[in-house]
Amino acid sequence: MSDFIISEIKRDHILKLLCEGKREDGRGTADIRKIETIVGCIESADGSARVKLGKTEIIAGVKIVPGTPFGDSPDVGVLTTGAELIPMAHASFESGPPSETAIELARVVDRGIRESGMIDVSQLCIESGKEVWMCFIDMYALDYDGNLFDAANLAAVCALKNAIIPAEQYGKGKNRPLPVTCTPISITSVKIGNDLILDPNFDEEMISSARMTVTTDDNGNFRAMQKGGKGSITRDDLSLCLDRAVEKGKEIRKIIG
Amino acid sequence: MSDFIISEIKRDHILKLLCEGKREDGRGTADIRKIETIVGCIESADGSARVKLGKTEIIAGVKIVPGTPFGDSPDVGVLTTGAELIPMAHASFESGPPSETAIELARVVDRGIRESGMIDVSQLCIESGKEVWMCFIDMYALDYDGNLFDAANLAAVCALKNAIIPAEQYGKGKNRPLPVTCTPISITSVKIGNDLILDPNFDEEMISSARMTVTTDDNGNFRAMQKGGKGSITRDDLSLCLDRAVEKGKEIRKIIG
Amino acid sequence: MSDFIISEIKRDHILKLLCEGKREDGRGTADIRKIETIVGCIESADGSARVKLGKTEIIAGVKIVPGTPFGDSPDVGVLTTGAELIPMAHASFESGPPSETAIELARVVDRGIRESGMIDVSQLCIESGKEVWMCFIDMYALDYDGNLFDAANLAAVCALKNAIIPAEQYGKGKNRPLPVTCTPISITSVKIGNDLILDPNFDEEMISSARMTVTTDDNGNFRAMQKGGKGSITRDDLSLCLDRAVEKGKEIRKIIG
Amino acid sequence: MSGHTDMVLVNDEGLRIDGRTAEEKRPIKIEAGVLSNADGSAYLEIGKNKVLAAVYGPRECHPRHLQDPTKAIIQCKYNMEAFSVSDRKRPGPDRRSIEISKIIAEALEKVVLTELFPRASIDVYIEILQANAGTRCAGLTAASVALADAGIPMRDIIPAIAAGKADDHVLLDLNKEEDNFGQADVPLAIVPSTDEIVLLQMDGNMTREEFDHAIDLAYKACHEVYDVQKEALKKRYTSMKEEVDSDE
Amino acid sequence: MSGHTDMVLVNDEGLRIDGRTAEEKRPIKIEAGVLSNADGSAYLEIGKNKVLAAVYGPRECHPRHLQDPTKAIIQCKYNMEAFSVSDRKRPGPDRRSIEISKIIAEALEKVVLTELFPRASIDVYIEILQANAGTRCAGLTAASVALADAGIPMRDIIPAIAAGKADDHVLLDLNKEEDNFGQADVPLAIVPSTDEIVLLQMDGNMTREEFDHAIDLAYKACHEVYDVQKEALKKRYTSMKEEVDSDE
Amino acid sequence: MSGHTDMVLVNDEGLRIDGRTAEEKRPIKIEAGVLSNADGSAYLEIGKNKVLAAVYGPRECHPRHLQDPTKAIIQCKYNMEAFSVSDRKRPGPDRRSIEISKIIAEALEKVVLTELFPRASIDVYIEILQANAGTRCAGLTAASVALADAGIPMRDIIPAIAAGKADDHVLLDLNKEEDNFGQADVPLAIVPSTDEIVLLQMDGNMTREEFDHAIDLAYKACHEVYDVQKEALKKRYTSMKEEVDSDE
Repeated sequence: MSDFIISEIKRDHILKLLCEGKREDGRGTADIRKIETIVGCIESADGSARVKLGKTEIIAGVKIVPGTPFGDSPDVGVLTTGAELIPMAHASFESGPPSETAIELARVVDRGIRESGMIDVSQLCIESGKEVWMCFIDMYALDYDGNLFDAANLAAVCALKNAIIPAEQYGKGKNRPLPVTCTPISITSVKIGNDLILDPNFDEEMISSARMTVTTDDNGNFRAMQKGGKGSITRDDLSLCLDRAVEKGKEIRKIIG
Repeated sequence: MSDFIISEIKRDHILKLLCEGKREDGRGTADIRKIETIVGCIESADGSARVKLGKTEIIAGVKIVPGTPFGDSPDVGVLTTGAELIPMAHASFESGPPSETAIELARVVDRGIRESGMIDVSQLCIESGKEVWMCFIDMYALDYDGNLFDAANLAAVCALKNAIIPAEQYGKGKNRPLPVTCTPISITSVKIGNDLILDPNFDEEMISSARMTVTTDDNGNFRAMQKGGKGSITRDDLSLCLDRAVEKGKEIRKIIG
Repeated sequence: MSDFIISEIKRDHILKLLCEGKREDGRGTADIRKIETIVGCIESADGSARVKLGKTEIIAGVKIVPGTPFGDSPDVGVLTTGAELIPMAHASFESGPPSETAIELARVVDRGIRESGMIDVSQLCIESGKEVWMCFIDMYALDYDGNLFDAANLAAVCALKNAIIPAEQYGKGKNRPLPVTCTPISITSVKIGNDLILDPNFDEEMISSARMTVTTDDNGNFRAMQKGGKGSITRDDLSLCLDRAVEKGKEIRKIIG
Repeated sequence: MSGHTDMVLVNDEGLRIDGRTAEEKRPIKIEAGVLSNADGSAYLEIGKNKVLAAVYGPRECHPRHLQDPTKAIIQCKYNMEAFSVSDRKRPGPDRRSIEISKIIAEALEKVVLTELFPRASIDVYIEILQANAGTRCAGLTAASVALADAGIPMRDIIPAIAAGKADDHVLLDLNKEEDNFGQADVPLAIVPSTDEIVLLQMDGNMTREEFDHAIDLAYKACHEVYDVQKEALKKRYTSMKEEVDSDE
Repeated sequence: MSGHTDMVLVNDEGLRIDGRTAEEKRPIKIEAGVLSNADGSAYLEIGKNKVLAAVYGPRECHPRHLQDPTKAIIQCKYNMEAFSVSDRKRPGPDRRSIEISKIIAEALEKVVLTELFPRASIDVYIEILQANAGTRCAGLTAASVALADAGIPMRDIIPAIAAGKADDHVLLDLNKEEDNFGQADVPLAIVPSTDEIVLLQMDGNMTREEFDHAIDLAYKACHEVYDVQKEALKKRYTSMKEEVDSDE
Repeated sequence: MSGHTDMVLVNDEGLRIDGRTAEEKRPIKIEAGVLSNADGSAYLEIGKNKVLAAVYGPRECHPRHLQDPTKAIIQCKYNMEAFSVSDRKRPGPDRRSIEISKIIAEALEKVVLTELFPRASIDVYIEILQANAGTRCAGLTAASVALADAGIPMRDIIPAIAAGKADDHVLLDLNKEEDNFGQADVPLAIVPSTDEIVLLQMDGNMTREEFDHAIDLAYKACHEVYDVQKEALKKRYTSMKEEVDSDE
C-alpha cells in the first residue's frame, strides 16, 4: 500500500469539498454508499453472498463441516473467519500469505459475528466432546474502493444468514439453516482533518488519519469496535461514531432483511 | 532459469544443423540418447533406480509405509510423487521449496504412473478404511542436460518395478513385490523452428518454443500428455508426437525390461 | 551478523591486552563473568529461570504437557529444546524463523541435557505407548553480549531443576518435581590469535577464530562438545578446553546449587 | 479419472446425466469489464463453473529479477476460492494450482504481443468462485477476454475447452461427475486463426482413435467458444461507447 | 468473552476475585533501562502480567521498500513467549500477535516525531514473558517508556489500560478470569496531554451507558498509569545522572 | 546415544557386529568428477553410506547481502534424500541438516583460499543418498574432494571420520547400530598437514581417558581417509589427462 500516494491536487480537492460538508461522489459526510447483495450465488458453498458497497466488492462463502471441538468447549461449534485481499481487487494487493491488513480485517469481522452471538454455536454440537459443526467463513475482496470492513462484514453476515448445515451429506440428520440469532452490522468512519465521514472510498481512506469501526447488534448494543490508523480520535468523535453506528446499523438491517 | 541465455552462435549452429536434419551430438531428430539404469542401488529405499539419459541423471527412491486411506477410497493405497531440482544438478536450480518447474515435472510423471494404473492400488489395502500402503516416490535430479520429463519417468518407473512392500518390518505379513501391471513410458519432443525433435538436450531445450510429452502404456494407449512452453504446436506436430510416443515407448520398454 | 564489524582499533586493543594475559573487562583468560540467576520467575511456566552471564541475559521456560510417545520408545518422555534469538537482544538479530545460529545453539544445549541424562525420561511415562509427559524447553535471548551457549545452558538447566510436572492440572495424579539426575554444565572457550579465553564477550567473540564448547556432568565426564567458527584449534587447545570444562563446571555447579 | 463403470454416465439414448449429447458443451456465458480497478476483467460461467479473471498491466515487473529486457512477462495466478469445491479448500496455492497457473501463462504468451512492452509484467488473476470440472479451460477462456478488455495487443483470443471419455463414449466438456467417474480428460486451447495448439493435457486411457475424435470435438467447440468471447467483447465495446456517447 | 454467568466474578460487597473494587486497577510497576544492548527498554508488571519492551532506532530501515522519504516508520513486534500462557504457545507470530503489533505501532505513530528521521525505522519489540489479560495495554505502556528511554523525541507518552464488564458490572483492568468469563473488554490508549484516543478496541456486549462508564474508568486509569510511567523515567534519569556523577 | 547395554555390539573376541575390530574403519571408496554440470564433484561410499558432493563456484554470490568484499563465502547445503533413511524423511531442511551444513561450511573455510575470490560464493552441495551413521564426516570428506576437483585453491584437503563408544569399548567409525545403541559419538575433521581440528562434536558419555583414546583413533583414521582422497584425485587427473591426450 505504501506505494499508493494520492496526488496533492486530489487531496486538496477532497479537503476543500469537506469544508463545505460535501464529498466527491455527492454524498454527505454521514451517507453510506449503495449496497447491492447477491445472496446464495455459490452452490458449492453452504452459504454465500456477493456484496457491493459502492464500487467495493466482496464475496463471502461459508463451508460447514463436521470436526473435533476444542477441549475446553466440548459442546460448542467452531467459527473460523478468513479474509484474502487478492491482487485481483487492487493494484496494491499482493499474492501470498494474508497481510496484516487482511488479518486485521478478518479479525474485526470475526469479532462482530462472534461477540454478537450471531451464530448460536451451542446448537452446533453433533456429539459432545467428539464432533461439532465447524463453520468456515472465507471472504475475498474482488474490487477495492475503500471501506473493506463494512463490506466484508455485510458479505459474511449475508452469507451466514443464508447458510444451510449440510447434515444429510454427512449422514447427520436433516439439513437445516445455520442457527442465526441476530444481524451484527459494522459502521466505519474515518477522520480527515477535523471531519468524521462515514463509509470512505479509496481516495478518502488514503488521506484519512484514523479509522473507527463500531459493530452493533439488533438491540443497538455494542459488540465490537476497532480504532485503526496512525491518527487519533477525540472522545467527541467516538461519541458520534457510536451514535451513527446505532442509527445506520438499523437502516442497513432493513436493507439486507 | 531466466538467467540462462544461450549464445546466438550456438543457437545458429543448432538451427543450421537442424536444416540438414542433424543435431550437435550426432543424433537424428527422432533419436533418443543412451539410457543407463542402475536399479536397486539404494538399500534404505524399498525400490530405487538411478537413471542416465545422455548426461541427464536422476535418482528415484520409493518408500512404502502403512498409513490412513482417504475417506472416499477406503480400500485403496496411496501414491505420492515428488521431484526436487536440487542445485547440485544445474547452476540454474535453487535451494528451497519446489519450483513450478519441479512441480510440473512431478505431476506429469505422477499422471503417467497413476493414469496407466501401473500400480494396482486396490492390492495395497491392509485393513479397509483403517490402513493401506502409502507409496512415496521421490525423485532428485543429479545432473541436468535437458529432458527431465523422460528421465524422471524412467527413474520412477524403474524404481517402482523394483520395489518390495516391506510388510515384515511392520508385522503385516510377508514382504512382496509392489503389484505392477504395466510400464508407462513418456516420450518428449520439443519444437525448434518448424522441427520437432525427440529427447532434447539442454541447449536444444533452451532454444525450443514448445514441448510435448506423451505417455503410453504397454498397449500403446495414451495415458498422459502435457504440452509445455510458450510456443505452439500444430495438429500435425501432435500427430507425429503420438506416433513417436507409441513407437519409442515400445523400444524403451524392451531396454528397461 | 555479517554486518557487524568490529573496529580495527578495538581489535588491536583486545589483542594487545591478551598479549599480557589481560582482557578489556579486567578478567584473566580463564575467568568467567558473574552469574546471576532468578529461578521460578514465570508462574505460567512449569519451570523457569532468567540468567545473566555478565551482560548476556537469557530467559528459559519449561512447559510440561501430556502427549503421545514416539513409536520406538513407548515408555519414554519427550524433550524438546528451542532457542529464539529475538531482535530485542541485539541489533544483529532478526525476526523470523530461527537462524542457523539459533538452531545450533538450541541443539548444543539440547545435547548437553539429553546426553547427560539430566532428566530421567523413563519416569515420564503416563501410560505405556499412549501417553507420556512432553517437556518443552524454550529459551529467549534478551540481551546478547557474547557466549550464548553457556548462558542458554545455564538458563535451561536452572529452569529444569526448578520444574514441576503439573499432573493435577491434567488429572494425572499429584504434582511432582521433574526427575532431575544431574547438572550438565557447558564451558565455552574461543580462540583469538594463539590464545584460548573462556566465556567471551561480544567483542571477543567477533574477533575470535574458533569456538569450543564442552559439557560435563556431575562426575566430570564429557557429555557434549561442539567446535564452531571458521578457524581451527590444536589438539593442545582441545586438551586445555577439556581441563577447564571439568574445573569450571564444578565451580558453577556450586554457584547454581 | 477413476474409470468406475458401475455408474451410468451416458444412457441408452446417448444422453448424459445433465441431458446433453456427447458433442454438446455446457451453456456458456461471458461478460467483459465486470470489475472497476482491474485494467481488464471478465466473468464466465460454463455449466456450474463460475470464474472471474482480471488483468493488470503492462506494469512494472516485481520481483525485478524476473524482468526480461526484450519483452513483457506474463504472470498468472489461478486460485480456487475456499468454498468453490465440495470439501473446503485451504487458502493458498497448492501444487495443482501452481501447475495450472504455469500452463495458462505459457498459453497466453503465444498471443500477447509481449515484445511491445520490454521489462514490463502483465499480471493475470483467475479466481474460481465455483468449480465443476473444466476450470482451467474456463479460466484461460476468461483470461483471454480480460486481456482484450485491458486493451493489451494480441494476435488472437484464446478459447479453451476439454473433451474426454466416460462410459466408453468420447464426450465434449466433461462435467464434475463425468470427470470424477470417467475414463479420460483432454483440455485443449487453440489459436483460432491458425488452429495452433497452445494448451493440451491428457490423462486417463484412450486409443489413438478415441483421442483423435476427442480432439476433433474440442477443436470444433473451441471455435464456438471463440464466438462467445468475441460477442462478449463486442457487447463491452458497445456499452462503453454508449457510456461515452451519453457523457457527451 | 464467554459471558458465563454461573461464575461469581464480583461478590455481594462489590469485590472482585482478586479483592479489587470495580474501579481499581491491578498493582503496576515499571522500570526503565533494563537492557544493555537496546537503545531503550522497559520492564513492566501489572498484576500477573510481565512484559519487556525494547526499542532500536532510529536506524536504517529494512526491508528498504518500506522506507518513507518523509519520515521514520515505526515497526512493532508483539510476541508471546511459549511459556507465557497456560497452554504452551507455538513460537512465531499468529494472527492475534500480528493484529496487536499493527495497532500498537499505529498508536505510537501519533506521538513519535517521526518526521525528524526520514527513511529511518524505529523498531519496537514487546515480549510477553507472562500473560494474564491486558497484555496489549501492558505492552504499549511499556513500549512508550522504552521509546522515551531511547531518547526518541515524542509529543507525549502513551498509557494504556482496559476496562470491561463481568457479572454485569463495569470493571477496570480485567484479569484473566474476568476476561475469560466476563462480558466485555475495552482496551484504551490515550495521549494524556490532549485526551485523544490512539488505541481502542471493544468486544463483548455493552449498552451505551455501560460503554461510556467503562471509557470513563479507563481514561482515569490511563492518567494514573501515566504517572507511573513518568516516575519510572524520572528514576531512570536520576540513576543515570548518579552514574555519570560518580564517574566524574 | 541410548546406551542400551542389552545389545551385544562388541563380542568376546573384540569383534563388532559387522566383523570389524575396534580400531578399524568401514571400507571406503571415493570417486572424483562424477557429475557433468558441477564445477567439481565426488561420490563416496563408506560402509553403507552413499554420498554425492558437488561444488559450484567461485561464482556470483546470491543473495547479495551475504557478499564479503574481502573474500569468498562458502555456502553449504547438506541434504538427506527422502529415501536415505529407514523412515521416509520429509523433503526440505530440518534443524539437524541446518546445523550440519553450518559446521561443514565452517570447517571448509579453514582450508579454502577464500581471500582470492572477494565477493564470490563457493557453493557446496552434499546429498546423502543412503545413510548409515557418519554422514556428516562422509559428506565433508566428499566435499573436500569435490572442491579440489573444481580446481579451487586450498591449503589442504580435509578428511573426517568419527570415533565413539559402544558396549564400553572405544570404537572407530560407528555404524548405524553402534550409533543407535552405543554410548558416545565423536565426529572429527582435521587439516592433515598441521593436525589442526576443524570439526569436532561429541555426544554421549566419556571419561577423559576414553575421549583421548577416541581422538587418537580418529586422528589416525583421518590420515588414512586423506590417502584415499588423494588417490581419488590422482585417478581423476590421470583420466582427465588421458582424455586430453586421446583427443589430440
